Amino acid sequence: MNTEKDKVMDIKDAIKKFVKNGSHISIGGFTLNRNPMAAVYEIIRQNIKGLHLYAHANGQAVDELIGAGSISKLEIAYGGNARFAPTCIRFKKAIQDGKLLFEDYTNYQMALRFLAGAIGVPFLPTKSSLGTDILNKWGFSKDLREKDPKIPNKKVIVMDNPFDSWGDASKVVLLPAINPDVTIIHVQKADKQGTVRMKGLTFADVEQAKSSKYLIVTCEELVESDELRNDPDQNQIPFFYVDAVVHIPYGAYPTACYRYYDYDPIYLNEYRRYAQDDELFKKYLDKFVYGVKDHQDLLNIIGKERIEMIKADSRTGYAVNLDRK
Amino acid sequence: MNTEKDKVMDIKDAIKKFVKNGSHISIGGFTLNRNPMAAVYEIIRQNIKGLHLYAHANGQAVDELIGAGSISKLEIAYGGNARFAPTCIRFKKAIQDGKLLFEDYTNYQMALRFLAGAIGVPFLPTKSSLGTDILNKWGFSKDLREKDPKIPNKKVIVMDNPFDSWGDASKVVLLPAINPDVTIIHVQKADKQGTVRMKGLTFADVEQAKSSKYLIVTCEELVESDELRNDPDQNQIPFFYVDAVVHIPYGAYPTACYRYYDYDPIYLNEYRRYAQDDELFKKYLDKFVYGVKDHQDLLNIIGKERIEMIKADSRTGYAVNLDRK
Amino acid sequence: MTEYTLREIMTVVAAREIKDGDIVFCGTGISMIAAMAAKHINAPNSVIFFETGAIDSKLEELPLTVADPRVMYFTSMNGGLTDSFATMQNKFIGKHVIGILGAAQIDKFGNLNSTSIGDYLKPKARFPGSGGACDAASFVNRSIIFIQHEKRKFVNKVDYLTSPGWLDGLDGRKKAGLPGGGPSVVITNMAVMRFDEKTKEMYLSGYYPGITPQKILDNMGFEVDISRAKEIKPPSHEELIVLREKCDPQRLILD
Amino acid sequence: MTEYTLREIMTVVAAREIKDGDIVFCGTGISMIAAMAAKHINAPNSVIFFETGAIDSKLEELPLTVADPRVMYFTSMNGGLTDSFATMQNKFIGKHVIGILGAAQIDKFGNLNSTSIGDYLKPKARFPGSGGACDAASFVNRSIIFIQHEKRKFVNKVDYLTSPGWLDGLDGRKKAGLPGGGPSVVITNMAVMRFDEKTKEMYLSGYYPGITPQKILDNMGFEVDISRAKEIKPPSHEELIVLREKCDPQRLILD
Repeated sequence: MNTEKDKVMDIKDAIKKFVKNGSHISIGGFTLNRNPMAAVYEIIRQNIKGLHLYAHANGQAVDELIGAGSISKLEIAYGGNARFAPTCIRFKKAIQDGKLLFEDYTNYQMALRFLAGAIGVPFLPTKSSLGTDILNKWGFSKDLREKDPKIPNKKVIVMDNPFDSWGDASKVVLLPAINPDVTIIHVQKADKQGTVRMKGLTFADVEQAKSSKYLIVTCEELVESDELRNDPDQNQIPFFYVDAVVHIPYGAYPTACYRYYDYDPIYLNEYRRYAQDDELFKKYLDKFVYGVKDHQDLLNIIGKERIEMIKADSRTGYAVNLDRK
Repeated sequence: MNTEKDKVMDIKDAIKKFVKNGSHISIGGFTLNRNPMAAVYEIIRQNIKGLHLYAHANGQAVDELIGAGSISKLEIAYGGNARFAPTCIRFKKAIQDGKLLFEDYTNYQMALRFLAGAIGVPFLPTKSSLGTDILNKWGFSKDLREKDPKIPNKKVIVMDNPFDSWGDASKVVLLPAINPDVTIIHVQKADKQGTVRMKGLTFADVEQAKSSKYLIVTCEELVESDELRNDPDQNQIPFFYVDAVVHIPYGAYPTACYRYYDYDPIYLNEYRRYAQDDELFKKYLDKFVYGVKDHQDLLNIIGKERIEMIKADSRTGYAVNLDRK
Repeated sequence: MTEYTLREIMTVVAAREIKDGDIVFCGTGISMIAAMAAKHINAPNSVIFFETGAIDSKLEELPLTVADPRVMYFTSMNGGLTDSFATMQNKFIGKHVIGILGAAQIDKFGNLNSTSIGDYLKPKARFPGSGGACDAASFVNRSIIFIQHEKRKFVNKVDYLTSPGWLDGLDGRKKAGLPGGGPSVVITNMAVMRFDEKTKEMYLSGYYPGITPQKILDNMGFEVDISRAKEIKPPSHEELIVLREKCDPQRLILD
Repeated sequence: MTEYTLREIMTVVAAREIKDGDIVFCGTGISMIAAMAAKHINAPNSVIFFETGAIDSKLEELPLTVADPRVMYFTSMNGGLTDSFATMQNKFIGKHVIGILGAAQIDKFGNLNSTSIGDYLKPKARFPGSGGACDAASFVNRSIIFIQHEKRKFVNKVDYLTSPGWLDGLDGRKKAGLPGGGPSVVITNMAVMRFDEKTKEMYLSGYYPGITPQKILDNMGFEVDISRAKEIKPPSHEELIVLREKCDPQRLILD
């Protein structure tokens, strides 16, 4: 929440100001699309630890944060990244090794939990997951729930429909709201004040953004307000939700940003190889995250040719005929 | 629900096919904006009676439907139309005369009830109206609620927060979903298949549309699918929700349609004078509704000069300097 | 001193209540002009938004309703009802929202009736109903109420409690489960009333030049404390210029 | 007869399950190709949509995930997660949606595990988790399940019930409060299984040319009725052409 006119900041400052050890955070995007990677790499570089991460199917960013040891608690619906990682590799390892407190929901449920937080209600109902282990198996202990005021007292609640059979429902599942300390999203366009315009699918970014105490927006293009306000029907987040606007071209790289660039299959395949092994993964971090001073530096390592290769075609919004093997 | 490729229909046929005596209906728009007036006038002309109308602040259309005696039951949040009718006149009269079964909610609550219907849950929660007579005073009798399966068993339910104080809430109000038989909205653009693009505010049109068994869309422009699909981020309703697409330029007249035309202050002032008196109101209906064979005929009576007067300015989307006294 | 009308002083007094950085939930009529005036005068960074979903509209012309096409121009975003009300219910944003409300009846705790007089099912007088007023009054932390100073409007008990004020006073709102704060000020054609910090009972805070506290009491259906009342500073020349030239040059609302 | 791979016959068999007018909830991988193939072959008016919010995408290239930018092109609408899942939960639309799901384990009632094997908190094997699978399996009226035919995958009891099938059979779904119907078909690398209309227990409905029902049983952790089984019609030349040339010319998924 901030009504100021100019919220433009450097990514280093934005992360330092809003993301603390132990913060509850959420990140935008879905699997290999529009993950706020520049911000994620900066979190890793700043060595911020003990984060509680709320994720639906946020993909690449989740895996890198887990791999770097930034996350201590995770609420998640899906840890996969297409054929590059049918199950996200560092996520899989961390859970199998018992190194992560985690709790499973579904994608819709996580989206609804962000929505509940965004609209200021303690819960939202759904019919999804009745009869399943999503309801039965809780990841966070009763003790943790009692001790930590930032975790709801119950994972979910099944309730009989108080309106009898109204809405063709006998029961509903109530899902507790999420209000992260910080949400970070990467978008196509923003102005200095924070009005946001995304292109293509919005995933759950809008709900995540509005549910959060602080909101960092990284953007491909920092544009004049006039451009966004001349057709405000196309904007998705009003400026007062936004606390920091950071201009980072290719800020979602190596994930995609619709109408700007595609995901980089070479990077993601390489990442898979590094991620398979603990020692190799350290090398990955040393080379691609700790070893670069900022996101532009990473792009420099990748090189112009690769960046050119993933450039979006203006008709379709993705890189036509990109070799994605 | 309909996946066919071509749903274009005449308004007469669309109303005849989907709106029956006793249907539960909802209409789009807000006060003097984007009311589906051509469809409303057709309902009146077809002498359809006993409708159950779900309204938030739908304004002009509500008042005309009530005045024409089409409505027997009304769930509503607001019956006013700006300075043209601080309280809608026929609405006020019908209630004061005890001629209408009605029940009051708030605008947010009606919007949430449509949303609940749209997303397929029996209720949605809010903190709005705790401690007020919105909760205490019910318009529909217990007997009616028991007899009529299309009315929920309870107007609202107040529930203690089952997640303790999670979300800073001790209590919530649960609102029963609405699933109308038919919703009618008027939009700026649609294609034959029913993909919809509105400009300006969407009010609760999207939620009303998706909550409904059948959906009639009237539109200013019937455009090629390519135009809408080349930038689908701007579309609000996917085609399969739509059952009929009706092309009626000025279909919201005398209410406004953003970027196309403004509301007509002359018509609305005249309407107010007719509406004040029962006999005069009959004359109004005879002249402007029953006396014309279709919406184009009404526009002919109004005349080109008036239509030109309310034409939207291309920069602002409304009629700049329109005399609105 | 510049001449001014009652509607003008009411509007100016309301505008003065809006703080820089406030997000203003705006109704129709006089409340819209007050919010517009505040942006021009004392709260340039305040944000006007409408329940219909328009955020920070560029109001080149005065909208006649919250659904007027004039609210849709050059906004930060055009959404819908579910967006706008959720903005007020949002735990972070809601705290910064100030509501402006009107009503047909008010009681000493600032509870409002905009639904009906008499029996609910067959009333003597029917009004438009809540619209978004009850929602705003439920959610926001501060609100400004506009009402005419008449005995039949300031009543011991409202016929229908449409929008929650401080309910039965003290911690009534908290007990009911309401999130926001109650009304902060009532602006009438004679006076400005506020609410005691502890009891939440209405008291006379200020009266317009030429109006006596006794006249104000004579026009109310219940007694209020007048010991804290002071004369209100009339609209300045600058305030009036803004109102007349920038906010409502057509005098669509001010007349 | 044209040569074909197992993945190809599985895809074609799934495509045949999609009826014209169906709205297809599509996952990643093979299910996407099946849905694309159906549109080209037997269900031209079916609609593909993705949980990420893309409705009726024009898939000029094969998306690798439901969030691939390729799903965003030339849709009827680009929305988000709350839109897409609500479409399935919607009482009118949901009835016309068919889901395509995968899993690591399945039991005889079609309940699926895509979460983990072993202890939930410290599993032997962790999979991605539900994603939108549990949501789709909860909401839609019919669903197609893809799974490899292996003993460790066809189990008496799934280690974690991620996505509801017919639960404990009979009216198990109704008792649990689930709206939609359960799975209608399971497509493996050997066979097609369906569910008894009354008991909701899995039975062998068809086997691929060259596979015997006994071999199928040998690769399952539980017994099923094989008395209703017939040999499955292999993919036609036309079906294969569509698969190979229109759906996955790069063989991103088919290999």
